[in-house]
Amino acid sequence: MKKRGRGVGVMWYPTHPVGSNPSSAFAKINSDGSMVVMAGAKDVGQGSTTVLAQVAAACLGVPLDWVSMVTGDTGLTPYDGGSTGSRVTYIASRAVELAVAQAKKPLLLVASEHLGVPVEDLESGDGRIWVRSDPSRSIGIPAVAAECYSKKATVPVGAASYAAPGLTPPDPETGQGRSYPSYIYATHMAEVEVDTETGEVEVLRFVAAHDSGTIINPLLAKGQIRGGVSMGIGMALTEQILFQEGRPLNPNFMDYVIPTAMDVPDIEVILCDTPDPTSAFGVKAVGEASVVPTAPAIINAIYDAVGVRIYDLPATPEKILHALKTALASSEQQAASGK
Amino acid sequence: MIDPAIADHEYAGQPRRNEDTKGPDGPAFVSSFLRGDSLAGLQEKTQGIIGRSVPRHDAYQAVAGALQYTEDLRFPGMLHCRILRARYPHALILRVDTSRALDVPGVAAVITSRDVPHNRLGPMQQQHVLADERVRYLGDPVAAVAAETPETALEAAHLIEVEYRELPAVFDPEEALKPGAPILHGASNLFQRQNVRHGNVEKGFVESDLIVEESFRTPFLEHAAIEPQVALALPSGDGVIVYSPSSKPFSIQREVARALAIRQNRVRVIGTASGGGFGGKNEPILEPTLAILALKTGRPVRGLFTREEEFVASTVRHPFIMNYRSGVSRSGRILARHIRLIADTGAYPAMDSKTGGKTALVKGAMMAAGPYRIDNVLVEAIAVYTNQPVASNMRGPGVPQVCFACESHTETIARRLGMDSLEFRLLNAYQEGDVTPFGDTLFSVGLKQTMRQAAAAFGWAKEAGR
Amino acid sequence: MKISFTVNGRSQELEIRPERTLLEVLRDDLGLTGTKHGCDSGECGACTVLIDGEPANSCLVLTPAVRGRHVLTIEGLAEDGKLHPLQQAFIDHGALQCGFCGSGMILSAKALLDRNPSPSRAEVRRGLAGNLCRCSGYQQIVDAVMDAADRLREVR
Amino acid sequence: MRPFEYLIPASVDEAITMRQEHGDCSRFIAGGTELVVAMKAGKLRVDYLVELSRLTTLRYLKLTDGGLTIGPLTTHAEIARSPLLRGPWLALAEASASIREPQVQNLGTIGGNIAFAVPSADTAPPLLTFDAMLALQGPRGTRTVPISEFFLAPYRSVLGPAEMLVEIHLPGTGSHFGSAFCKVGRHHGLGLSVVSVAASLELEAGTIVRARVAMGVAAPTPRRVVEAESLLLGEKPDSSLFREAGRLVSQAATPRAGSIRGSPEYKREVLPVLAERALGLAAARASAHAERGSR
Repeated sequence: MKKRGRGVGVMWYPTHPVGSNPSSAFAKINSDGSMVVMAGAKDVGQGSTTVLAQVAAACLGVPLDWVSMVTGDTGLTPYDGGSTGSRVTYIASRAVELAVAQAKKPLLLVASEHLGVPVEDLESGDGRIWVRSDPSRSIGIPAVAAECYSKKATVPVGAASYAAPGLTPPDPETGQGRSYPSYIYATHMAEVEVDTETGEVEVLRFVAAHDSGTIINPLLAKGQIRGGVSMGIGMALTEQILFQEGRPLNPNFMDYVIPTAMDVPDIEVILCDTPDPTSAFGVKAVGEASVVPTAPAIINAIYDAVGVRIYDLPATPEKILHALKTALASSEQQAASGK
Repeated sequence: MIDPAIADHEYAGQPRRNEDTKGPDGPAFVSSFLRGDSLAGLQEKTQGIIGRSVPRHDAYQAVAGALQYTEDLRFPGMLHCRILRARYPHALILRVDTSRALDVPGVAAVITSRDVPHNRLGPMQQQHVLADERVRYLGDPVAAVAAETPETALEAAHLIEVEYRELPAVFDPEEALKPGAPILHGASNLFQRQNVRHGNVEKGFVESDLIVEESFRTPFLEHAAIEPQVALALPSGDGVIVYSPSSKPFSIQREVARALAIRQNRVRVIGTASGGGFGGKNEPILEPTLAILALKTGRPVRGLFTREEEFVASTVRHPFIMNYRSGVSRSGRILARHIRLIADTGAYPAMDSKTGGKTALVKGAMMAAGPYRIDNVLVEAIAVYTNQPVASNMRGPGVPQVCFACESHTETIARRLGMDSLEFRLLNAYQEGDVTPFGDTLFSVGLKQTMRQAAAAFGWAKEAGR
Repeated sequence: MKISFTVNGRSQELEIRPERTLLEVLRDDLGLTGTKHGCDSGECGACTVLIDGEPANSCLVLTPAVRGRHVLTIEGLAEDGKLHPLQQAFIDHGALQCGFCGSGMILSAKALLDRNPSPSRAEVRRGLAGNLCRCSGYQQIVDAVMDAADRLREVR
Repeated sequence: MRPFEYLIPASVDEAITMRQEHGDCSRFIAGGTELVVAMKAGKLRVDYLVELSRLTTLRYLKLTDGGLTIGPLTTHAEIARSPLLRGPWLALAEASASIREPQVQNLGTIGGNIAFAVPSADTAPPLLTFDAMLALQGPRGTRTVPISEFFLAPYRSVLGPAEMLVEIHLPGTGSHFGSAFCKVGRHHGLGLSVVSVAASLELEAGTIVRARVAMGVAAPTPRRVVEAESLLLGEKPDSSLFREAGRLVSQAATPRAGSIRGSPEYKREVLPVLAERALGLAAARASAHAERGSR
């Protein structure tokens, strides 16, 4: 018989690894107003290079295709703590924002001369710098950039480093301290179908709602969340390295079973942005958290379907069937002793 | 001034770097400005950049098969590295004889711990580039070969003679803590402790109407990126250039420089397109060995793990043994939670630099009580050595484990109370201004929104109480 | 031994050892590194190429076995510099993250659409079952294939 | 991979002669999906490979005298898609379609699946229920062996040195015949088999007149369960009958202990379920075919 059940899992997760963890970036604005940003942050598939380019373009006020990125090269880019701990968007965005702001200063000075207002009264966007109180008075970024190179002593470059301030490692005895700057939150809901005779589980439906702060790029964020859920489905149902005396018995994809396209349902992702006041544009983090509450949502759905709880992952068909038999035996025993 | 490293590198026939410099829109990129467009049309392109779904910067190259990953880089004269690993999960190394391996035609170099200038890695300096006196798990590297082909390197690695004295080994963290257990490091297999204390759990349990206790376990997991561990080192002037898909190129630079006993300016790590990381490509488990071989042979050397090596010798996710005990009031408030965690860190501490390999347990302990207001919390967490692969950071280190336990346990409590799963969680969930068990005051808390919006999309209420 | 076959429409004649797999020859001899090397045992699908239009794991194929056959790799999919609709759809839907599974995934999808121009989502998932992806959760890949199917039907 | 010579025969006879010449250190290669993996892992020492994949005369599916003959070089994908397998022999198409991923289905052949004698060969249980006859050709001529006598042990069969599987023949069936294949696999009944059951039933006036039940990965080799077949014979299809037959299947199983893919206890638990499901499907299909036949 096949039985369906629904389960929920919620989670919180820090936007940052434990301890101080800086990012840094260089920005240089070319004489045509385009820009190269050199950031230490390494894109390992999560999309950080694209996201940092979006941040840089927004900060200067130019189209995305005016920005080029050089990333993750210790010979060309300044330090970054790396793509770990869900930290890159949260920390490196600020470093890029600060570097671009510094590079932009000479442009603003030139614009201020032309427009006859102090730098503080200027804003940039749409490839221009304009007077805040009168946006019709403006000058193109390419023109001011060119002038920085042709007439001024200062070319537009910026360098910045950023780390979340005031973090201290937790006391090992009490946990007290300020370990993390802020947190993200998520709720996962799963519907599963359990074959009560073979113990096989199919995940039919999945919803993942994440508060990851301001989302720079929803396409990439959703993709990353779906990938995390997929990994969580593997963790819940199939994945484990089996060891015998320290030797892995299943060191291959035949027997270390990660989900295929048939094992993962469509996943409805909901982005509940709660902007973070401590970061550039209110960003938080996406990366790791997407795997966190998936397994319990599925395990709870299995419980809802067939009334047995799996206490040790993964919930293989064999474990589920065994739990069902044990539950049946004990309920029969109870019934017998009750009589 | 021309960077000598770059100049050298181009001379060596530098392949095209990943196409970062082509800009986010790939080769379709032709600046509208360069086409002579006026700035007037830019408004649409610049407004809403934050929040815009643009494809990855390298998507065009990726779908065209043109994105160069580390294994796609080719250099003239490139050698292939193969690492010989421990024969026993725990043993003393008495003798290593590489002479037969060196005799194999096509072998350019064979190195052992004696060839490593500074043979210690990581912030704790507990791991080695190549094992010197002792191996502690089957993935421990003992020697490395550089040869003309991967097959020759493998053949030569098999001919390295290593004499061991086998030591008793331990594979279970609870066994590892018992008196008389084989000790991996120092005086005890206890690597790390992280507690969280908040309020008074005993008092909380006394006040509780219902107390629920459950235990949970999770296994070793592998990151299982489709691209295995891979890196390439080539000699460059008085230093070395390393191509690596690592998630932490600066940490690789530091570790390579230290292992070679040279200054960091002589090591350039060029981050290559990564075929998947998830924390599995954080640690210098290949690059220092390749750098030493490159300097010894004067030739580029590539290292590439087999899929089997990924499971034997790359890092894995910590297994956790978790005991949860919670007290609740009849009305559904969680009054006390006592959590005990045992994490298996494997043969060595992870090499994450900021915490000295302690991240997974710290994060696990801190997040263990869940996103709930609980006045009395006690978390007692330890990490323990065993003769198994090194557990390190994998996507949310420590937290998927404790979330599995916490949320399963929370569900059990809701059911015992006869409350709806979501309603019980909403009743206890963190909101703006709540203080965590470790003293943080929370802000921008979107937790309840995620619960409500997920429930609406899922149709949770509609079917509740079936 | 001497082996002749066609790769991306161009005939190749190579003198190679028979134990070389098609994957090795494509990558090392022909420089077609778009075909990826993931597990070396036919389990991950990263090395998928089309042999006479059918997807196969090139790590399991000894090169002599393809003599006289037509091999299509990812490098041969775009025509005259214009991306195949599948490639464009993979970009548009953010189907790839690290991208390492992409070449094999796209070629499996092409074989699927060649055989079945209007697949259901379930059929797409079945057709891609031999291509592991660890990043994406597959959904945006399925979206891309469904979208490409639409675009291809319009072209027809 | 270790170096070897790759020999290309022009005919079956030449292929056999090549194997004869090179003896123990030679192997036939068809799709290579098992062989190449084993060779890469160093589990198999081969000095000469004799290629079969281009012997196109061995790649066919055709109806003969109400029966079906299958060339051993027919791929799993071809079998899974063949219209000739929509009727009585559907279990074979189901088994072939369940073999791992499309890439392997395109390369792997039914002949390789049988001849390599892997315990998890999915095509074996259906062929066992069809009483398939295997034509084997060797240096001393051709012989025919029922598939029930073919497998000896894991990776071992009655194939002699230089002998090859040249044809698989499925005898004709009555019109009221149905079959089914059910398995627990890695991905919802697909992928590597944990355990499997095939069943075929022939009905006459609603009574079972021929029954075959075979199991895969439940004993050292794929095998029939005669006890269950005898129970079914002469009875009317019925779920309690099938459950009892399933119990006998489970009783007959001797699964290997220590497999990481499924414990003997688990396999014994699910064998009755798979048997009951396969028998139920086979019976339903037999009746459906009967109805279609009578129209």
